[in-house]
Amino acid sequence: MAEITYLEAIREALFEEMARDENVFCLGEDIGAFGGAFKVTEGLMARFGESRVIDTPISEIGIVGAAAGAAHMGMRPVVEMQFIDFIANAYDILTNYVATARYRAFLPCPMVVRGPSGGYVRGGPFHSQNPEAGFVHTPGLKVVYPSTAEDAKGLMKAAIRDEDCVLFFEHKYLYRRVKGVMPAGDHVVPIGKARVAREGTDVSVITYAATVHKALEAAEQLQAEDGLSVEVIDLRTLAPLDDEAIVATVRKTNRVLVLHEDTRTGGIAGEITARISESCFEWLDAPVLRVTAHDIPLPYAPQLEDFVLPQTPDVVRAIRRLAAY
Amino acid sequence: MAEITYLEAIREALFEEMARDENVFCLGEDIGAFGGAFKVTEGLMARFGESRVIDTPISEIGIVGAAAGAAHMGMRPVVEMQFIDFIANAYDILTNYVATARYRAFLPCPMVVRGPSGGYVRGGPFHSQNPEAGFVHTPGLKVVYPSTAEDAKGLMKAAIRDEDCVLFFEHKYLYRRVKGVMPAGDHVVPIGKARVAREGTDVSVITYAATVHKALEAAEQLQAEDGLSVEVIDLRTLAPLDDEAIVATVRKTNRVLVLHEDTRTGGIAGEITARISESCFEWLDAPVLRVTAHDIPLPYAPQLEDFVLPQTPDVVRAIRRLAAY
Amino acid sequence: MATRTARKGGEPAARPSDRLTREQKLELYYWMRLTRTLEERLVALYRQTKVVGGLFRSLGQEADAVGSCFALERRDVMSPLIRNLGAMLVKGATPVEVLKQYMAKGDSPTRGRELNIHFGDVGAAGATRGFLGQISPLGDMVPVMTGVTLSFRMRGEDRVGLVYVGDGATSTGAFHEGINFAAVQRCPLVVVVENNGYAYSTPTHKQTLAKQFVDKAVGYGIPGYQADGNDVLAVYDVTRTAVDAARAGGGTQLVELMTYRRKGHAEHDNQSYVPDGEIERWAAENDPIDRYVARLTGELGFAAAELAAVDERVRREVDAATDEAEASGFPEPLDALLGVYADPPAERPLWFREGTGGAVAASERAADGWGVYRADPKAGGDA
Amino acid sequence: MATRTARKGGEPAARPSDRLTREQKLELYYWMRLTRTLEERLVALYRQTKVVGGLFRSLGQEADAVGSCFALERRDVMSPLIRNLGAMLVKGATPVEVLKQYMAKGDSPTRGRELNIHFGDVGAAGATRGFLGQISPLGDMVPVMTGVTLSFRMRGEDRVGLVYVGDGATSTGAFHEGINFAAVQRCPLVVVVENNGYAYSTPTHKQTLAKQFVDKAVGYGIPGYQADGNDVLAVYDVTRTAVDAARAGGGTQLVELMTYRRKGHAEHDNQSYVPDGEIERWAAENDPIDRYVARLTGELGFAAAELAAVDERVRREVDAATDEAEASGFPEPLDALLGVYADPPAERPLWFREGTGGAVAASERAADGWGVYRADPKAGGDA
Ligand SMILES: Cc1ncc(C[n+]2csc(CCOP(=O)(O)OP(=O)(O)O)c2C)c(N)n1
Ligand SMILES: Cc1ncc(C[n+]2csc(CCOP(=O)(O)OP(=O)(O)O)c2C)c(N)n1
Ligand SMILES: [Mg+2]
Ligand SMILES: [Mg+2]
Repeated sequence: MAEITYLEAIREALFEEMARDENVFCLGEDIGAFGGAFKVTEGLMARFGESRVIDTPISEIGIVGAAAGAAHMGMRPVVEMQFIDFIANAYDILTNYVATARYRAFLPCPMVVRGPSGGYVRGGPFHSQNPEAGFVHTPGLKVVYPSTAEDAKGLMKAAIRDEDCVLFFEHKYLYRRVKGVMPAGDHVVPIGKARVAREGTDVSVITYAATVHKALEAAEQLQAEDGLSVEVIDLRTLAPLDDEAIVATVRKTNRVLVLHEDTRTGGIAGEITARISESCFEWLDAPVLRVTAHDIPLPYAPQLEDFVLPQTPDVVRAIRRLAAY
Repeated sequence: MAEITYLEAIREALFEEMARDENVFCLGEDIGAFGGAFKVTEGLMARFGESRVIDTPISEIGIVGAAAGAAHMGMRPVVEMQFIDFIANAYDILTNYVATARYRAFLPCPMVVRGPSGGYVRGGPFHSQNPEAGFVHTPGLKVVYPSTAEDAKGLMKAAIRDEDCVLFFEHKYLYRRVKGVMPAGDHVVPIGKARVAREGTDVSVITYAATVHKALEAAEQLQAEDGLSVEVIDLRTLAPLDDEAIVATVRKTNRVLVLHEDTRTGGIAGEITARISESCFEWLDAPVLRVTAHDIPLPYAPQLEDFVLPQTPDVVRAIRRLAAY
Repeated sequence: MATRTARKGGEPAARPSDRLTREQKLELYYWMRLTRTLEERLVALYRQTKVVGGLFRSLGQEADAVGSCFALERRDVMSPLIRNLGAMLVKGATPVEVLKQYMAKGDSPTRGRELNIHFGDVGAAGATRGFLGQISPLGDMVPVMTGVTLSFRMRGEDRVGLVYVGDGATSTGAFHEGINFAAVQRCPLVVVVENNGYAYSTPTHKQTLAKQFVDKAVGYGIPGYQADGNDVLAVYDVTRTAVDAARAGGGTQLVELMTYRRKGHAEHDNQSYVPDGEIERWAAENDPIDRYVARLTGELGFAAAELAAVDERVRREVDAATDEAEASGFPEPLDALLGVYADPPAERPLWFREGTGGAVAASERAADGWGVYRADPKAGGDA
Repeated sequence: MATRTARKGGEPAARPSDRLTREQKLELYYWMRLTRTLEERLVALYRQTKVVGGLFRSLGQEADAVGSCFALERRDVMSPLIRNLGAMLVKGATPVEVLKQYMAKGDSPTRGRELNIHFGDVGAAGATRGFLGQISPLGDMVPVMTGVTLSFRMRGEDRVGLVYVGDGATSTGAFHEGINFAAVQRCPLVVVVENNGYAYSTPTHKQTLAKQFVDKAVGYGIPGYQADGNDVLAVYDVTRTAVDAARAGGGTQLVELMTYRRKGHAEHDNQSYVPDGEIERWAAENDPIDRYVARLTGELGFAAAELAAVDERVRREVDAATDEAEASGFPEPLDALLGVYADPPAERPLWFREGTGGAVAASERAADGWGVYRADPKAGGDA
């Protein structure tokens, strides 16, 4: 089997699900003939036609709302945000309408909202965001953010089949940099299950998306330079969080670093820390530490962006501190 | 000096600031002749005229955006959300435009967005929200949420004078239930400073807004029934958090409960727990625990709302557990 | 795209209402009367503090809600707003459902989760009555209905959608994005703007500078219609024309109904902002029920006794519904935990919550500490 | 409210452009040429990978940006979009600022924080050049400009605002809420819709069913105008008319300029979605600079040498600006920490960040642990 990129893996999932279930359809800005700003949906319109791959006006409220309405009627819409940053425009309809539909009105609302997310690409403050915190906070939504090509495909298929709304964040830095060989057959990765990206015994790093790769780099370096055994947990799903996986790694290493690319204050590292405090207080040999972005709108210049976002040396430094505690 | 309500205290602050500075003006839905859904702005239009108390169309994006534009030009707009729940509609323009204006464009954006917030009033899922988490997460915004009439007035005055955008959450359960005597003169309460609402030595409760009163009730009961000395910290400002006050109380009691009315996952209790873990790990004699709402859109029926929101007996139970740890 | 103003233009050659049967004409009266009587009952219950939250009236607007919804088939989907009780009744909502909702009963359509007429019944054609549960943020139902009707178009179903918005709600971004997207997609959607003169306390001239809402149609490239919202047959005619056009593949349609909100925004609102005499004038001269009664008993040849019989039937039905609603119980707290997601089907009660019995006890014994209870919320009695 | 279509109606009696001096007419040519030459320079720098992010062109739209902004006074405030480089230059932005922005230099107008032409200079009349730094989410600048112009009205200042939106951006809720609120408040705001046929790859007929964007004016109850966006004098005339109306108390105005985007959305876009020959036709038949050159040298009696002198001046200015921009340095990382808030004026570097020198060292010695550094980020050298 040939390797394909993270981006191609997502496209493959879309193709397979649209072929499997005629209720699946895509909508978004420029996703049709153009194939989307990042070409994720390239070829979909040619294969499935204009009525199942819909180019929309620039209307994030309109698109998300329309997806919800179609979902109520048994369709399975997959919405593209041209950049995930623009999901902010749909915050009301996602958190107030979509997230509550099942609870308040017993209305199924199976839909996916997906889009290129994250930084490290010189995208500036409005093309680099990681908006997961505001949605992990919303009961009724699920949130997924894969770090590997295999998971990107398998989680996308799970998201499309899920009975509720799944926000699917795709890391644009990984789109073409990360590759994998897809497992044969109907490859579905369950939502809500974390993955041990690297086994280790001394310190745990709990993370997701692009920073999984920073954690793995740091782990390599620390193995080589310090002889430290670092475990890396890739959360994959942010809502619901996989409490069991978190508890398991804390009990194993007793030292935890939570790492994310999002800004620090109010980012989901806080939630994870609170859960660890509640569930594993006596298992901790050191404080739970966080490596995150600075609390700053992400600047554009490489020198500034690199300073604001977490980097591999930051992870190394933090793990050393934890190990020495 | 006569006692006035929390609501009247806010109105008094608006009157005083509009009288003090002709650049201050109010805008929002039905705030003029009608005085607003809760009558917070009653009398303002009669006193200051239609051009400084502007009834707007139902356009939260439009209102918040217009406030930002006016703020750039040296005005000091105070925006009312008829219910704070509708701030979700302005999420993009608040987090992307307003919050970043100073950083990305060196544009001052001194403005206040205020509105009735919170539950315990049978308002159902769209008239009871506590949306602070999504904004505390946004660098560039300040967030205030008072629990007393004195603070409501003093913080509103500080918010209007602040050089940046302050989100001012007013708890509608407290509007007419909480009263206070306003300090004489120009009563301004600084943003960013917590308040020790009750001194204690055994367990700390860190909280804000309506649940301050639940914490105080619980503290009374535990003093009487268990002889426990409970310290209650009223954060008052949620962004920026008062780290010093948090550290001080943790070092004093070594046992901490974080209490908030907002839902649990992704609520700001997580952030506070992480900061305590980072700053005070060795000072903790027990895990940091959280009492919060269940992760559920807030239902309407009293039996359900009361079940979902945190209540005084929950706080009692949690403190007992911490004390016994 | 021409703006067809039913009110201003000459009478159309054949009005859809000409095809209504005698029974259907009486039915229109029944729905309007039922709306008004049910609301009056709600006022009584509100004064007895049996209504938990606010109470919203459609007094004087019954014709606009009833006449417009009457233009739909059962298979069609309608999205109401707070003042569309009449439309919901026409679409099959029952008085007892409405009463239980307002009283937050455990067996209300939303089991006490949502307030007043925020409930729905929607799904495959035939299987449901076809009305959608609204949410409070105004305008949001427009894009949702765009999606509902997009699904009709995609599946080739012979179904139409109808969504109501107030004069105030037209100012929202959601309205704009939803109607524009529906127009471009040629969704079979009728957008009804109920221009009742006010949005809460805000008069229409503070909401928009447009002379009339129907003028917005041209900016979306869709047909626009306007009618006297207090003339139930005119409302039916104009909406039916728009519905037929949408059904025939004519895409999205905008209908403006001119009416007047005689009560406050909600029961607590004293309407101090309304010019003197305005309400009284509308009540005296332009009550939609009075007008229809005059027409029924005049031009249309109904006997007063026929109408009295309807009134009597309505009274009986509302009485019976009230008895039933009053007798039913309040929700069980643990029911709050069910169904935020399809999977998991239930949230767990939090550990500090007393009174959840076995769930809490089991958690206290559990080795893994302080977090969320893992036990089945249904298990066990009270602690 | 009448829709005045400058293009379609007969020539107005006296055109504002008739009052332009000979120098001003040449100036219009200068701004268009400067826009084009500067963008060509940016393309060269982009190919040398000296531009950090994407590059956005306004090729073929220079007349619409330049002619419209030329209708403003210095005290007025203009809010540009990505394709309004020409308008920014007219309003006083300099080539060196633009080049430094694109190259993310430390002394660029945003010190490397924001990309391309996302920068501004706005404040009290006279003190600033009066253009606003845009953000990416489309439509948001409309309500912001509503507020800017509301402040003019409230203070009785003789100032007007002008905001650009693309055909695509008209579909956003922000556009709708902003223009509607401005209309009701009679803000002195001119909303210019640049209809260039595409929003990224999306042709206008997928954006709206409206025949023309000027049709939206009536739905907001405001005057609407339309002009040939590739005729710089026609653009000036229509915008000047709208600006004068706004300045005279006529409230909000909508201007649609018909133009064509000859380059892709950004430099990477291969325009595969454009019908064959369309771009070439516009380039050959409807280039705004070619058209104006023909007019200048024909009807308006300018000598070819006069234009050549402008071209030469532009080349020199762009060369000088390029040299200056290339010579300047990149931002210092610690500068990223300054000015998220007025108070505190700086964020603290996080403890795990190596290379922040004294700040980190001080924090490591600090008793209070593991959190955020409390030291002054400016203190100390590298660790
Ligand atoms: C987005 C949003 N903003 C504000 C409100 C508060 N609100 C509820 S009803 C109402 C007035 C609605 O007026 P209109 O649309 O004309 O409907 P009517 O009540 O007249 O039927 C307002 C402002 C809301 N529900 N949603
Ligand atoms: C709210 C929002 N959604 C999506 C985008 C992504 N986007 C950037 S430019 C663009 C097309 C803009 O088209 P138009 O408004 O016609 O302007 P033009 O580029 O033609 O000048 C899109 C979709 C955005 N910037 N903002
Ligand atoms: Mg109304
Ligand atoms: Mg365009």
